[in-house]
Amino acid sequence: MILGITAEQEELRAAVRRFLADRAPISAVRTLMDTSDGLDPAVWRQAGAQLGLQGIAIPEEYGGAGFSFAEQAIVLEELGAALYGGPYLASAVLAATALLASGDEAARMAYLPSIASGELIGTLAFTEEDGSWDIDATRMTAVADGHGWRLDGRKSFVLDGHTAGLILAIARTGDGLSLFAVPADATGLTRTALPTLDQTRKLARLEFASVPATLVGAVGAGSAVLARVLDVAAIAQAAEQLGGAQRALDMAVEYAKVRHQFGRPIGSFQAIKHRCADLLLEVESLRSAVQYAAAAVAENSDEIPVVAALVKAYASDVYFHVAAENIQIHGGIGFTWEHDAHLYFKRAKASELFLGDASYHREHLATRIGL
Amino acid sequence: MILGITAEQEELRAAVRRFLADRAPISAVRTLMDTSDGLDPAVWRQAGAQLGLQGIAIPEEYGGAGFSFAEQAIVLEELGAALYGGPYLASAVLAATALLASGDEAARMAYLPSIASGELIGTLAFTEEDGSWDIDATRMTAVADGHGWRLDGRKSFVLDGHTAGLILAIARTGDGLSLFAVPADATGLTRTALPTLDQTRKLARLEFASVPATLVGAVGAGSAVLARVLDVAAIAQAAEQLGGAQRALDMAVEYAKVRHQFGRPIGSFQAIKHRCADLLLEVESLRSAVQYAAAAVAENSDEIPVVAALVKAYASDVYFHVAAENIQIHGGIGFTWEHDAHLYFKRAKASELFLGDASYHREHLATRIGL
Amino acid sequence: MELDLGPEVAQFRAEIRDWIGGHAPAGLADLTDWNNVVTTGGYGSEQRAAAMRHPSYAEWEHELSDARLICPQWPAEFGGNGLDAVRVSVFNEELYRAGVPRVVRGMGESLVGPSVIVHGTPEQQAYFLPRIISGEDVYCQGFSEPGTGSDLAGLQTKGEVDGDEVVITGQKLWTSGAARANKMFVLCRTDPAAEKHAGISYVLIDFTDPRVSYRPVRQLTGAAEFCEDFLDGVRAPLFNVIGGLGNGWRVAMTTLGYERGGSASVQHLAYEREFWALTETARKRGVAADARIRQQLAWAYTQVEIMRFAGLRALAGLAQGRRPGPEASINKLFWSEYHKRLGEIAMSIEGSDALIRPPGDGYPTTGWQNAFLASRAGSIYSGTNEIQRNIIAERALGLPKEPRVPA
Amino acid sequence: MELDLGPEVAQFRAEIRDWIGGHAPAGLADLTDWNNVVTTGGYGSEQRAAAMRHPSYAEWEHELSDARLICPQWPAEFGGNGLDAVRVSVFNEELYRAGVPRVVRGMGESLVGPSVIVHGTPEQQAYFLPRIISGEDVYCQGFSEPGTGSDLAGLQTKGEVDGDEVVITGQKLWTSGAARANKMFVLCRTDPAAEKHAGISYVLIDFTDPRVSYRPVRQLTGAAEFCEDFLDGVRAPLFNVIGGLGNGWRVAMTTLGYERGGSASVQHLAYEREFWALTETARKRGVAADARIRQQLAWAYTQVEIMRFAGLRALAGLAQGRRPGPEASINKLFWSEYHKRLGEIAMSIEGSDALIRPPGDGYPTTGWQNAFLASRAGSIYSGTNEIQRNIIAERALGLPKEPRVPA
Repeated sequence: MILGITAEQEELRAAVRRFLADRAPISAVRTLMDTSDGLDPAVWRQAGAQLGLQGIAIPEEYGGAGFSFAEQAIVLEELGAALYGGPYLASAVLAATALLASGDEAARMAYLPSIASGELIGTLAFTEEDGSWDIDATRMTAVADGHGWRLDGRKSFVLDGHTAGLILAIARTGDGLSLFAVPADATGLTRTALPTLDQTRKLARLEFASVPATLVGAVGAGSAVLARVLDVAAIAQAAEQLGGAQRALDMAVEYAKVRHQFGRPIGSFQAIKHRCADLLLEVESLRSAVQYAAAAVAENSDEIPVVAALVKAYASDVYFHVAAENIQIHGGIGFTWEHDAHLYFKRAKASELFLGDASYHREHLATRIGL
Repeated sequence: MILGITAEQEELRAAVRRFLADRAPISAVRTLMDTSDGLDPAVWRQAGAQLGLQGIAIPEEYGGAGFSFAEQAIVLEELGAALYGGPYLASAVLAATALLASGDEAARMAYLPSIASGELIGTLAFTEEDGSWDIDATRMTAVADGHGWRLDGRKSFVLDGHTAGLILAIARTGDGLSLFAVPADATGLTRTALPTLDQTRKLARLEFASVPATLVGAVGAGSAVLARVLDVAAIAQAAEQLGGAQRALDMAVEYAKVRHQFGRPIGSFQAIKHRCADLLLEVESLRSAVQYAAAAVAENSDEIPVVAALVKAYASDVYFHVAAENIQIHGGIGFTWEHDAHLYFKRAKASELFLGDASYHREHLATRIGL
Repeated sequence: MELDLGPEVAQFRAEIRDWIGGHAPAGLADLTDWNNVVTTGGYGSEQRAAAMRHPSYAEWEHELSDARLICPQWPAEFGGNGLDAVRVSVFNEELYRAGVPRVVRGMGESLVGPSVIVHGTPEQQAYFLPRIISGEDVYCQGFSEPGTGSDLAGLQTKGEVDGDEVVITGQKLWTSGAARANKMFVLCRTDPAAEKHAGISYVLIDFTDPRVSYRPVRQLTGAAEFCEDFLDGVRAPLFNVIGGLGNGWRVAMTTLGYERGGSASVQHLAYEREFWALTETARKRGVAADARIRQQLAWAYTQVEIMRFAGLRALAGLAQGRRPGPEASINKLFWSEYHKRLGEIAMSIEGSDALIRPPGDGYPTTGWQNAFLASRAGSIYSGTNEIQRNIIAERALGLPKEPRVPA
Repeated sequence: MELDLGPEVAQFRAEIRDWIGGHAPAGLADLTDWNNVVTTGGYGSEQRAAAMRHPSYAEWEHELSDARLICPQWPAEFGGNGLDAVRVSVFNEELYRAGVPRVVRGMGESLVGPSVIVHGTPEQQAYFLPRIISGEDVYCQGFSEPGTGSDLAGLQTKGEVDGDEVVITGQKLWTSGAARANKMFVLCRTDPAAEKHAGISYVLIDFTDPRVSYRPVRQLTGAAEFCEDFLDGVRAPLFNVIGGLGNGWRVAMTTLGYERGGSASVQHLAYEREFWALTETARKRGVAADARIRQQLAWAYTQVEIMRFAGLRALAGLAQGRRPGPEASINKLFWSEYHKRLGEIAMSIEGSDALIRPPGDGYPTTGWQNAFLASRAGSIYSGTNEIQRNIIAERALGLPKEPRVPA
């Protein structure tokens, strides 16, 4: 296992950070968060064509850059730090991982190159209206007709579901859960953008009325694929959370140094100072956990299910804690719409709830370590 | 409902505090905690004969002083503050409440006057070796023979069980749980003192081998009696916890004022100062809750079951928190055997676990408010 | 259990209950959860506004006015009823029981009036107080500034004395109720050479003056309940300086001492209602049997009950003639920390649904989302919780102050 | 997953593994959970003592000595092996894998040696260092005093220069290992007129001197792992002053910088073992299915794993040539706060049984009771957690220091 950050990875991080500062600064995030798809297509294309971010962890035979998930985790961290609102997690993680995990060579060849380049936005539709993140909660049905399959049912909380060109959907067949591919313009598919608590992250509800779909991978293999995707997604989400937490902490510390009250920087008062120290402990601990988890994915280690549950639970607690304290340390100004603190706060809460909250993942963790 | 402290109650508090400072100071507590029964009989008799503490809430017709539980809560608070190790909770609360709740006039007349005067030490044996505080956990059996009843089984975690002259025991009959009276010298009864984490509070294991016993109250009425006793005991325990928490906070604050580091009293550092403020909030909140709960008992309100669970859970959290922080604020010296901080710390943990911990009582509370 | 406050208070309760029964317009009842506004900062202002729009409101206001039950805690000589804190609490409880709103005069009643009563000249008292009671003068507060959060005395707004006027220039922040106000009570620095706390004056200004402008500051909840105010040479007669020039800090501190009070025994009611609503939500979502959620709800119930117990205890103490101690700071710390946690519990219970807002322009939120977001302000405004902890530690525990830093 | 530290380290690992395989006496394996002593302060000293009593221990010591693997991190010129922190970690890991103890020289190895190496004269190095390696000199620490907890520089022990000797008088506290020591490294004030941090000297004294006395201080666990020491005019030659008179603060700080290191990748092992023991306890007690307990155990597992992850990351960083940052303080804060909580969780799982101690004289406790009680020391000794938070905030985050108070 390789841990620690190599010089190449530092370069990657710097390049992504520069790109985001230049092309997706917080002012752009604010503009896009008021739109329904939250996406600047030019920036998205540039991220794909110029930096190769979408395909960074996709193998070269499928048009990707063939780096490992350790590199993708760095990209995710920077995206999280910048509150980037485009469909990266949906397309480059959920959809790409599902296709890779499906073992379906034809589907991989069909979709991964354009996902890698950013031309195609994919997503995975698995959660339904009950909001459960459990694999078994799927009720949408897939029925084979003469030519292929038809999907009926509803999905909700679908990340960038209304923006994606390709929807990979989990549905129930007689032989168990299976994965299907549906193009965005399929007959019978209705997509509705949902207003989100975290406006920088877009969700949709999808209604399937006898929608024609292509099976991806084997019938009944959907549970295994979904399990894998959920684990990788949890780790990817944690990497984003790490980036956001680090940025929120930086904001708080910076403010504590310059804001004076009673003739002193507020950061010289232990009430603030010790709190920042505790937050640093948490962020550094999360960084260690994310690096390890990313290495686990990169090595396809059998530790993945355990570290996925562990790191998502921990990241959820840490990011929320930091983002909340960031508001408190800023005082009144931190409670305003104009200040960015609330954007991190809302992202922290939303990414805590997305894919299941800390308590949910700790329960998984308990099960997975044999409790 | 009368809330707040009257002038008479303040006098009572002052008298009890003076008495304890004089006759049961911490040096005496330390001496007695190394003995197996933890009791100075002279002090105990004086508390009964001179101050009437044991009978303070026992009605006058049974030889008590006929004050309310509000007054008894004040006594308990002071006993808790002084870490008094005698069998007050066992005799004046557990046993007295059980007798009063039993509705058995003969038993009341037989035992309460001598409990009130302190001549007789009573206790209630209900927990068994599995350590469960649930009413239904009782497995000890009572069987009627020609002349009376015989008890078989084991009790454990019995407060002052080896010191008491009268053991009131809960046992299972064909008609449900019932309450029985057993004199300490009964044939077939073996009593073993247990070494305790909190050496100032004594527990015993009792083995009953066909021990002759007298039924107290109706057959099958034991569940109701026990439920009542456990609620009152929880509130009484909370009053003790309040006293201990207040004293531990006083110790911490006092030390923070006099201990200098870096040329300043450590209490001028916000790390210490704000912690003390949070602790005061908790102790004051607990005081409000204990006063209300004591008033509920005094008025025999139907709120008792709810406030009992509530206040025991809260008191357990607060006392432990204060006692733990008291050690931290004292630094190295607070970790020594010679300093009293650990006596409060151990009492805090022991009284948290005794009668069920905070989580246990919160679960009860949830049920009792209809969740 | 109901508190026994002694026979005199019991008689007062009976009388005021009778009076309310005889005078409150039936139509007003249950229109307003009026006690929400007591502590949770803004949340509840819509209910109050709804009540004020009701046709019977004016009639009710008139009845209360005739009975001197507007600003009833003010001494009778200043137009009030001289009710002590216990009787104000009883009054509040009885209004709550009847389901009718108390007619309040906001900061004019709770802050400006007491300042004028304590520090004003007889002429100032005669002029300003009746206008507050009648509702003619509605005040907003001009204390905080962009550079002064916790450190209020660091304020920079200038007040230059020019003849018999003070000319005030500066920027104020976090003003609530600016749109409804026609007056503002301002702290400004009239003597820049004086020591930090000296040289500050407390001035009542005309908030409709053309040299006053303000703009709403949008909060993270999406609402804009506070304003930023620009005072650009606003003139006020020296008659409007309360307590004399350079004495403003003392006047303001007196004021703040009156900020909370009389609400002890009703404060918990809004939290209680909110708690039961959350348990209902938990039941509907099928998580009321989840041991983790049960623990959290039991914890929340405990906190709400403690607010009730503490309120009753405080009231009993007042009835026994005790001076209030650090209750105000403890109370503020308690409810604000509680409510943040409650918001988080609500989000846990809502789960995935908490990710989605209701449709509509702006940033509409569900009740639970709003509680979650709005709760973050509680530990900041009205003296941050860090400041409250300092106050508690120093005043109640006697811990030493932070040593002064040589400037 | 095993860390890839590059080919050179991999080769070192292979060699050291071979060497251990060829030289470690079989009988020693599994006798000692030697890595316990790394962080949990005292807890584990019995296992070490058991290992040291083993007949093969002396043989193993001899082998290590011949291979210069005692104090192996010391430069070769001073009798060590010049192992860097990465290789020390690998050495520790391989010893752990083989189940044999590392032979350590306590504070002589970790504190005194580095001080002498950095600040000593060649003559001092030649005299003191070999005696540490051979085990002839066993040191205990004389830093803390009754009046100096966090504020070490406030120490009062006097060191009067008398000819070519220093005469030391004062009281020291919290000395561990006093009974096994024949030497003590002492901080004393040789120039009372100098500024607080100046005027302190670092002196090595003979702890068997009749003018030294000590008595054990009993802790709340019932054990007495620390001593209180009385130095009553103890004489040491000026030769024993390290770094020169008045330079002791700098010498001590260098020392402290070396206090932790090389243990990054094995530190979690004791906690890991403890965690699994606790899950076993939970299972036996039938509470492993309780959602509340599961949450707590999952939390604890997370903390232990994070120690492992952080250790691996630190090691990888060292291998990549990064200088250590605030890891030591973060690590200390992390494990000590974790272990207090773990102790509380253990008490919850034990439930009523935690009320009862094992029979016996003194204050014997169960393993869980001891963990619960002993854990409270972690946030106090070796720099309180309050001090660690200051260090983290100032050094890692660049937050301003507490302003100096005018004396």
